[in-house]
Amino acid sequence: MKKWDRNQMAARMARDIPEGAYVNLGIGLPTLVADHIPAGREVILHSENGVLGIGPKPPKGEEDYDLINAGKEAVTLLAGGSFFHHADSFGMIRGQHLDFCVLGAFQVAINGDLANWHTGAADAIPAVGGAMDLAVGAKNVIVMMELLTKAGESKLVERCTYPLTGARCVNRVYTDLAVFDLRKDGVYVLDWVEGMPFEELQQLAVVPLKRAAEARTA
Amino acid sequence: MKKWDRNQMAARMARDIPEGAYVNLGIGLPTLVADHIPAGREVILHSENGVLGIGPKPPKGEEDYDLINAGKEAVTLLAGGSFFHHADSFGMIRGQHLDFCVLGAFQVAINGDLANWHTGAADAIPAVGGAMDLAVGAKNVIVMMELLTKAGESKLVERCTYPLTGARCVNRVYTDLAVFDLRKDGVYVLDWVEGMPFEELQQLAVVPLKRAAEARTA
Amino acid sequence: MIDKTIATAAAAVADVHDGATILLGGFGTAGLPTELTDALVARGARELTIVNNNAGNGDTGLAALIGAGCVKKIICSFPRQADAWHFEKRYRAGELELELVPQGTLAERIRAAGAGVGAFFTPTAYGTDLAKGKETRRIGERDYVLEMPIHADFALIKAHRADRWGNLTFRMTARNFGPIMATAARCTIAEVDEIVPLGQIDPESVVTPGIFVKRIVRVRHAPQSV
Amino acid sequence: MIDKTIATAAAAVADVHDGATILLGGFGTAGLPTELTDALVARGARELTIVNNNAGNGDTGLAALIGAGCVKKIICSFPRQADAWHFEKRYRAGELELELVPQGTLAERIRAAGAGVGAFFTPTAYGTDLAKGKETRRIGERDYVLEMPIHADFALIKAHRADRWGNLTFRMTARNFGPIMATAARCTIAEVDEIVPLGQIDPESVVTPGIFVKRIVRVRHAPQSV
Repeated sequence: MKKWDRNQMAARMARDIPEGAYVNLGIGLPTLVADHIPAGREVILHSENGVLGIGPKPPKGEEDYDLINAGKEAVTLLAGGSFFHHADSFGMIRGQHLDFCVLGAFQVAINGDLANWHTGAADAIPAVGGAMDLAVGAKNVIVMMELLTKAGESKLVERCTYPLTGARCVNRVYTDLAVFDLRKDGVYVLDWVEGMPFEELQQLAVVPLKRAAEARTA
Repeated sequence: MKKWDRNQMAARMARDIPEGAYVNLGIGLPTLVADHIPAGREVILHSENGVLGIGPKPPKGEEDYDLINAGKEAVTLLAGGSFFHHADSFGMIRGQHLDFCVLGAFQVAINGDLANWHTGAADAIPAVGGAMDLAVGAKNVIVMMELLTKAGESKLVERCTYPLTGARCVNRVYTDLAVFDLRKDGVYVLDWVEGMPFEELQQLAVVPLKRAAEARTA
Repeated sequence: MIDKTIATAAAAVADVHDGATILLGGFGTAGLPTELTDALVARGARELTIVNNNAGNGDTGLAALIGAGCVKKIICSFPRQADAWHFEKRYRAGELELELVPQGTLAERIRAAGAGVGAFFTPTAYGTDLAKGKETRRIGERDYVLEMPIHADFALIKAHRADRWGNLTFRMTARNFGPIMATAARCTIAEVDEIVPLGQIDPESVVTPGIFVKRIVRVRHAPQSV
Repeated sequence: MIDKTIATAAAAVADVHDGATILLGGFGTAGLPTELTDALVARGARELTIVNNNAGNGDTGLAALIGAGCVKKIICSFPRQADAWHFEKRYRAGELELELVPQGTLAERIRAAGAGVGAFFTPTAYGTDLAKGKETRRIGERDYVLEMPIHADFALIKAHRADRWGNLTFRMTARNFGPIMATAARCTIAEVDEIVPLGQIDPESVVTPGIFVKRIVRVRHAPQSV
């Protein structure tokens, strides 16, 4: 059994974004999704600092830091892109106009609760950014994360112990071991790494898993 | 004694608008104010349908009905003008960014209550437009009206009998007989037509009047 | 390839269903989506709720829709016009419900729907008959009325230029309700004077980003003056 | 003749008083009014409340203002940064109050102040620690938190072009908070790359109409890349 690496996770997620979708990619791992959109498929990327139609990174030396994404990295604009101010940008988010947002997470609960903004440590400087807006706003709230912590504990949990970013908001979780669909009647596995028996995945994830009807068999 | 005509009323009002003021002029009599802004004084006219910097009427035959004011008359745009949508336009109004709005009225009460949208007649089709937004929004809510109804009753009243457009919102009233400043401690007359004794004005207006310290003497 | 172009106005409104709530752009003749409105009359869906600044006048456009008996309710700020006879006749006959909303509150309620705001307090109409029965609150030194968003199934608007992603620009005061209505409907349909290649609209000057627009239709008639 | 041009950044912020609430534009380095911020540090007003997306980083700009002990409170969405040491030191010492607000709620609260909205219900942060103690309400099928506007005495923003009436355009994502902050302060001051003759900004492309702007200052340094 070989875990999916970061690019494989991003590619697996990108595969599920249909042509014409409006997508916000969070900082870090989710940003990689942009590089794996299948060729010829038009997907329109949004960044909450006020831009739609983000293109590839600019060549080195051609960065213009008036054109950045939410991670404050220099980006480019595709033909058809547009700029708008923060209230309009978050109106798009909160008003449920984005088809997908892809976020990292500390924990996701089986009811869709998301914890990704604060470890709850007493001395941590709290910082939230746009995470809570995205969590309530996008039509599909997607999480990308490694399934297990470094200590080997599942980040897919019965109930979040970290402070919540949003309640009952996550639809789907892409991990390095499997893809989980969070439904009203439980957590469905859509796909998992080759060579791993479903039972082993179940043991690692701890929370009760079901095989989706459309899932491949291991 | 000779009443001020409509142009004299408009000129009297226009005199009190300082350079650089942002002004919304209502339909009808208030629209005339635009023609009487003293030469060389820059005043920026707003119309609630989404334009700042309205210029004079277009020459006949050059009307473009994509460029209209709130009265749906063709207008022109000055250099420096701008267009914006209705939410932004009424944000300007409600957010107290306009220095003046000038409205017509059925009645104004001495506490500043304004009635200008509905006669209260049971069979009338009600219609409000932007009057209520302007009434609460402009820094100075100015009324221009004839002081008396056709039946000779004062439209400056102790208490409005017509349905209100806004409560305690009017600052000043320009009429064909006098200019009234509505203050917390009473109605002050700033100016009145030549040849009319103050006592006669008081009789016509009915509500108790005071002479403003800065008023000219008759 | 994304292409939101629809060949005809009729095709663009073909799925407007009975009972739909429709945001209809325009103030005066500026920004009225006349071809989409004509197509809506032809479509013949019934029991519609229409949101527009006015209530139609003359015999065309919204007035024709009312005349055809398609409209159950109008939400507007200014239904009274000398030639608003179709509205007036049905309103007086009790066949047409009217919800009268101050113009700025109408705009803000539409904007709230598009921006995911659940409700908001506005000072407009406080202390007037139009606030009767509504929740009020004193905040700071001003009194406010609580107002609810106006969500819609469809928005029919008129824009000037579009590209295949649905980005829009408008012409002067024809902008009026278009940009906010585009945000507040599940399906926004824009009729436009011109469809230009992607990238020809300056990204700094896009007024309505394509994310808010599902369908664009090029008008057949010439714009009134360009 | 209206002319909102001020000769220097120092003159533009000369009346910023102790205890003022200041909206400070920018996200990343895009849209940061660096010369106005430097002038504000030099001005030395104390007990300021600063509203910005972040809490300063490095040793310049907002960080310098904090370092100089001018700031009493920060309202922001994301104070945590590797080099936000000025903020961190004073925050941990209890010398600096922090009001943490989700980014979209921050934007909407500023927009509400500018648009005369008294308060609004937002779904953001419902059920989280950032909604603790706040009024909530279920409206339709969503739960909301009541949020208040953020009014300010001054807004300091960075724009691209201006004319003497104060009309503004912005450069790409440097637009960010500028247009909404401009609406929410009693006195909005914009530093700009260029002041052009009246009429040279396309009226369809004005992002911030001059009504929201009291003062414009042309920056002395060259823009980072045009």
